[in-house]
Amino acid sequence: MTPLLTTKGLSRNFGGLRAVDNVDFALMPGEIRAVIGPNGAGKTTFVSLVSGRIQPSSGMIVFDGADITSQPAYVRVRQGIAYTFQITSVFANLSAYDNVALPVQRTLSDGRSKGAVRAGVMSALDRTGLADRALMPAGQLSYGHQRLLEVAMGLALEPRLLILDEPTQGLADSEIDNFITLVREIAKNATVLLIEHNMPVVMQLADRITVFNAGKILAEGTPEAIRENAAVQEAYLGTAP
Amino acid sequence: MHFGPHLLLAALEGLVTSAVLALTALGLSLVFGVMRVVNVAHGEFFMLGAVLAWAITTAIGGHPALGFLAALVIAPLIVGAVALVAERLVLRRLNYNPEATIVATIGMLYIIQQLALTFYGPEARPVEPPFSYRILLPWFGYSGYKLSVISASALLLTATWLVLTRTRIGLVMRATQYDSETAQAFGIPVGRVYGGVFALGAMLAAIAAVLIVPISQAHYLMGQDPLLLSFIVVIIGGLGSLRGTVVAAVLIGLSDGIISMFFSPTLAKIIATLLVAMVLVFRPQGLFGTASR
Amino acid sequence: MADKNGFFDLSKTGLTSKTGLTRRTALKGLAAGAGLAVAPGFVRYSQAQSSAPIKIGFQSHRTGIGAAYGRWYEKTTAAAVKAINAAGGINGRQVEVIIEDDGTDPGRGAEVVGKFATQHKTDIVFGTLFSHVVIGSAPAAGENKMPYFVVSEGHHVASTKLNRYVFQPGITDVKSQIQSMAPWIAANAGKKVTQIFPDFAFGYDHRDYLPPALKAQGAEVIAQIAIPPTESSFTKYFPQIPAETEVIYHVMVGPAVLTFVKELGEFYGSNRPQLFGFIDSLEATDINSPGLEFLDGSHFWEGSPRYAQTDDSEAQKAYRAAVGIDDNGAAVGDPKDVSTAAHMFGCWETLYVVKKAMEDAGYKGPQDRAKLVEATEALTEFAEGPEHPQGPKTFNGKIHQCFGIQNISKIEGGKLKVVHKTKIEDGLYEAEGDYTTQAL
Amino acid sequence: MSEASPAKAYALHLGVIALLFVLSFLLPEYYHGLLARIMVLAVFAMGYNMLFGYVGLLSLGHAMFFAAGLYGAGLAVIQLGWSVPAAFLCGIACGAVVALVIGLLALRTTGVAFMIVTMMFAQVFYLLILYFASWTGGDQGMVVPQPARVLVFGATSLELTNPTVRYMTALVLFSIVLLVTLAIVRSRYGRVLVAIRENEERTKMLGYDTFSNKLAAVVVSGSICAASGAAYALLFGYVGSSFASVQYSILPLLWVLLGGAATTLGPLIGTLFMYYVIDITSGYTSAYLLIVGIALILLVLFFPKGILGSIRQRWLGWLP
Repeated sequence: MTPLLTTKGLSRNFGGLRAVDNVDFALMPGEIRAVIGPNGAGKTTFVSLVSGRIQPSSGMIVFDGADITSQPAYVRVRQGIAYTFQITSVFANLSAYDNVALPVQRTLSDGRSKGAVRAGVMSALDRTGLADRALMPAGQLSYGHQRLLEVAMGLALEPRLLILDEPTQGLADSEIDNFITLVREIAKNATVLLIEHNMPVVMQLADRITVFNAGKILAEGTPEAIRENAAVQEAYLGTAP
Repeated sequence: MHFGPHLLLAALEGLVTSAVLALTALGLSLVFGVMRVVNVAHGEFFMLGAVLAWAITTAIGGHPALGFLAALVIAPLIVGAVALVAERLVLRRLNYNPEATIVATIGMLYIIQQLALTFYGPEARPVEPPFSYRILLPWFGYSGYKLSVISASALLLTATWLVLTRTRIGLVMRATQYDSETAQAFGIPVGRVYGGVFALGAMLAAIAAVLIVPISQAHYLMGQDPLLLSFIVVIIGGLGSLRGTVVAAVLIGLSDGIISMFFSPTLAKIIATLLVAMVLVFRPQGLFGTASR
Repeated sequence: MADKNGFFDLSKTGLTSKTGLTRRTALKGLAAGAGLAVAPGFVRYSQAQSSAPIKIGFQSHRTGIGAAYGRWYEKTTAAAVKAINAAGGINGRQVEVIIEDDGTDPGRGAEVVGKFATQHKTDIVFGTLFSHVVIGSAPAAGENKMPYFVVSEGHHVASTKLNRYVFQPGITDVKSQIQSMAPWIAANAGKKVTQIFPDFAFGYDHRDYLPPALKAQGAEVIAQIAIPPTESSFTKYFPQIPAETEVIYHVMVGPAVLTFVKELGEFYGSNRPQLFGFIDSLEATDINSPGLEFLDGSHFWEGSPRYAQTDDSEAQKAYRAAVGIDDNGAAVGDPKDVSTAAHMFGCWETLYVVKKAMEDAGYKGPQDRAKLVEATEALTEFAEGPEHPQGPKTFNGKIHQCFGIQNISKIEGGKLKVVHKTKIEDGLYEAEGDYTTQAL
Repeated sequence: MSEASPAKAYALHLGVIALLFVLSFLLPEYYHGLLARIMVLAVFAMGYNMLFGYVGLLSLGHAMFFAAGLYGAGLAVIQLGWSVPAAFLCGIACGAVVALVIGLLALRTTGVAFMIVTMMFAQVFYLLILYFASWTGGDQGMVVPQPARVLVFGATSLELTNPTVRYMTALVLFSIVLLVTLAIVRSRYGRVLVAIRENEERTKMLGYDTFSNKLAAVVVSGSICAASGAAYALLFGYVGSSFASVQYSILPLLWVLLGGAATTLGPLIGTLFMYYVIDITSGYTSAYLLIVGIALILLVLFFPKGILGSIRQRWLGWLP
């Protein structure tokens, strides 16, 4: 099987700092992959490079067999790479409905019927349990609901690769359980790339784990293998028992 | 006239423009950088400085230098006080909301302009330079006062730079500019800093006006061109960059003077404006600004 | 403030106060801040007056770049109306002036003409100086069939590009002025002329009409330097003045003109070419302002002389007294408040033309506006006298433009002294069209 | 933008149009003429609002789009002898082309840089009008001859100088632009524009080419402003450079902020308010700018979102 996403020698400098340093990475279709690492390890920069929010200093990104390195972010989104933000960035002044309608109306191929938008929006809101809050301004939703709305927007893009940047941050434990169920369901149709600090969530969800440290990939493997990896323990788990 | 002397003259003229522009723009840049307020009334503070300079020199009489020096001290103080009052009464109540402050400063522009028209009148009135020494060059004569404006402006800019980089006041201002919420958390009285910065910005415009008024005249509509040019300088120089502001002022002043050598005057203005606009198009963060993330 | 003890002090005008302009209105005007700001008009006629007044809408530059002119146009107009009313008004009716500010803006100017026509329902509109305001307002005047008498000196009326309702019977247009200057310049100032003018319409008239006029006199324009209207300093353009220039012909206008002169002085020092200019540059500006010493000995066009001359006619003296300007052309009692004497006489004279035309037409009210237009077109000349203190004029009804004598004055000892008066014939040119063929 | 209450919104807008129609028969002559002018300028403000209110792009150069329409239509009549409808379309086309070029350049910038760049391009446009004075009439401007200002429909012809014709023409233009604006802001495209205003980065990450969307908005906005300028030239018969000056870039901003940015009817309310304040106060004092200034400050202190924006915020949440 060919990987859905590969990067070759991907680097990004900020001034003198190499935030992402010569990273070779591959992601198989259907996988749930977690990316972990200490703060400042370059995780968010890495997924930002993949999603096209920032341009690499050097290296190459291939998605579904095509070189997308020089493509702008919105084109990558159209090809199926969806990104949900680490810091919640729903459209606070728009209703939850409008927030989801934005991705839905773009993915609709017929582009005409109002009913199709409505159906698409309500389905995404249903899956995230926000249907009864459709008309509330997003800014007035609770923090957890805003995180879910963010996921709903990602879902509505019908992505092939969904990048979730610390999705459980700030969620209550009960909400986290629902969230894990949701991600499993999403993974039936899409590949998931997950940046996460919450180790139990990572261990439950991930098929494989990639560990970043100082802009480089430190280790990669199954949750069990990573748990046993001495270098990882030293660099990361050791500091966060 | 031969090319060399012509170029020298154009450069001198450009530098005078730059000197005054740098001061005015610096005031705008401070207000803009620290408070994020687009002060449309900035040009009116400039005008107010010039009009007050006329009033003060007329009231004092005697040797022109006497009145001029008095104006150089008193006019900026009055303008600063006016600005402080406006800031307290209006801008603060608007929470420095960008859109609301634009309307409010347009309102101030109308008020100041109308008051100047009513109490000062529609005429252009001259102020005598503190000294009138004509420097005789082999090819043309040049005003000694104009040269002194260049050096006075350089002096004032250096002083401002020292205040901004070497004193506690400057530190407080820079901290507020960088992140007003954090500054507040560290016990910096952000409200007072804003008031002070707004007054200081207006005072710099007023000083620039007092310096230029013996060359041009005080007129109640004189504020518009400095306003537009200052905006351009601030943006080209890069937000919050003192060095950028000065470099941009020199660049714009000189290019205006030198381009006018080669084209008919209006065409020269068109080309100069277009050039500067293109700099901005292809380097939106300005010459010395850092790209936003 | 300029009006502190200026125009409203009736004792100084030399005219009896039959108009009943009260001290109270005067004070109210001062309180409002700009002297003549009383709405709706500044003339209160007595209760005994039985017939309704003739209403003249006065479109004034109260704000904007023309405000200095606007203020003096208002003073002159007030003086003329007072004199007309004191002598019994027009057709036995008093004249009332209603002022609206055009902001020296053509868009607002057109609105103001519409306001006079439809809200104030004035009999005529009388107005303004700046050409773009006149041109912008002309369509509104034509559409409302509102006679529109301007005191602008622009060539726009005589170009016949406007319409049948627009007249300029009180001041010679700039094309004629320029043409009549050429013989004197060629004979007395020099043969090689460099022109410096603002790069907009007022300048273009000079750019276009002076060279052929000079050529006819055996002189030539060797360089033309157009200065952009946004410019506030000029030195950088001076190297473009050719070294062999004998005369610099300058017509800068606007508040930057003092800078222009000062910088010219710094550039040349005492070793300068002859200077000839249009006083438009220095209207409302004291000729003895610091920096203007450089102009000493140079020559200017003046419509009506600013300074009282030794050979002034009685009519000229009476006019100056009525308007309230002293021998130096400044407001009586405030020597710093210099008038726009070279132009504002046009307001006085235009109002007397309106009076004459209304009387000829037997004008009763707005229904007679067409008759008024025809009666104005039928006028041919105005004799020098109290009604036309600037001098005699001829009027061409086909192009709605009058032609008068022009003055060339020399600055001597801080005063402008008339050294030459042109003849009316010097400024005549072939008509460019005929308004009378247009429908009314 | 939300799916709620479309009927109410359309009823309100049709009601406003009907009211303006009825006013034509009730207003005294002067206010009748004034309102015709206000409607034309409100179109200018609506065009400005399209970009500023809905996309959040603050331009200080919209005078050039208005002037492009003004000169495009005016010069087509004066110099080329075109008919009124052709000249009107020419004006709009000029505005669209100018907007496209300016958009392509200026949209490389954001925020204050966008503001300054548009201002500078407008200044260039203004100076070009002066530079080509032999064609444009320079600062004096030009009169569009009265005989040319007629609309011919077969045998009948309507004189645009007739007050009723002028009012109704202005009303038709105003109504079309108002309804088009309403349709756009309620459409999916309108939703995308608002999303760009709220968070452009996020909108990109939903797969939208925000540059093209913004460019389209600049062109729509510029074309509407040009339609206003073209109508101004043809209805009021004058083209002049003062309409291209920076003052006429600030005016629509002011009108929109007063009436309420991102409200469909705000531009009309703002223009109306500003005109009446000036008209009324100038009748009492020549220092009316003072009163205008104070009014602006009071308004922004107590109605920070503009008249209609504050009403929407406090009472009528459904207002479009």
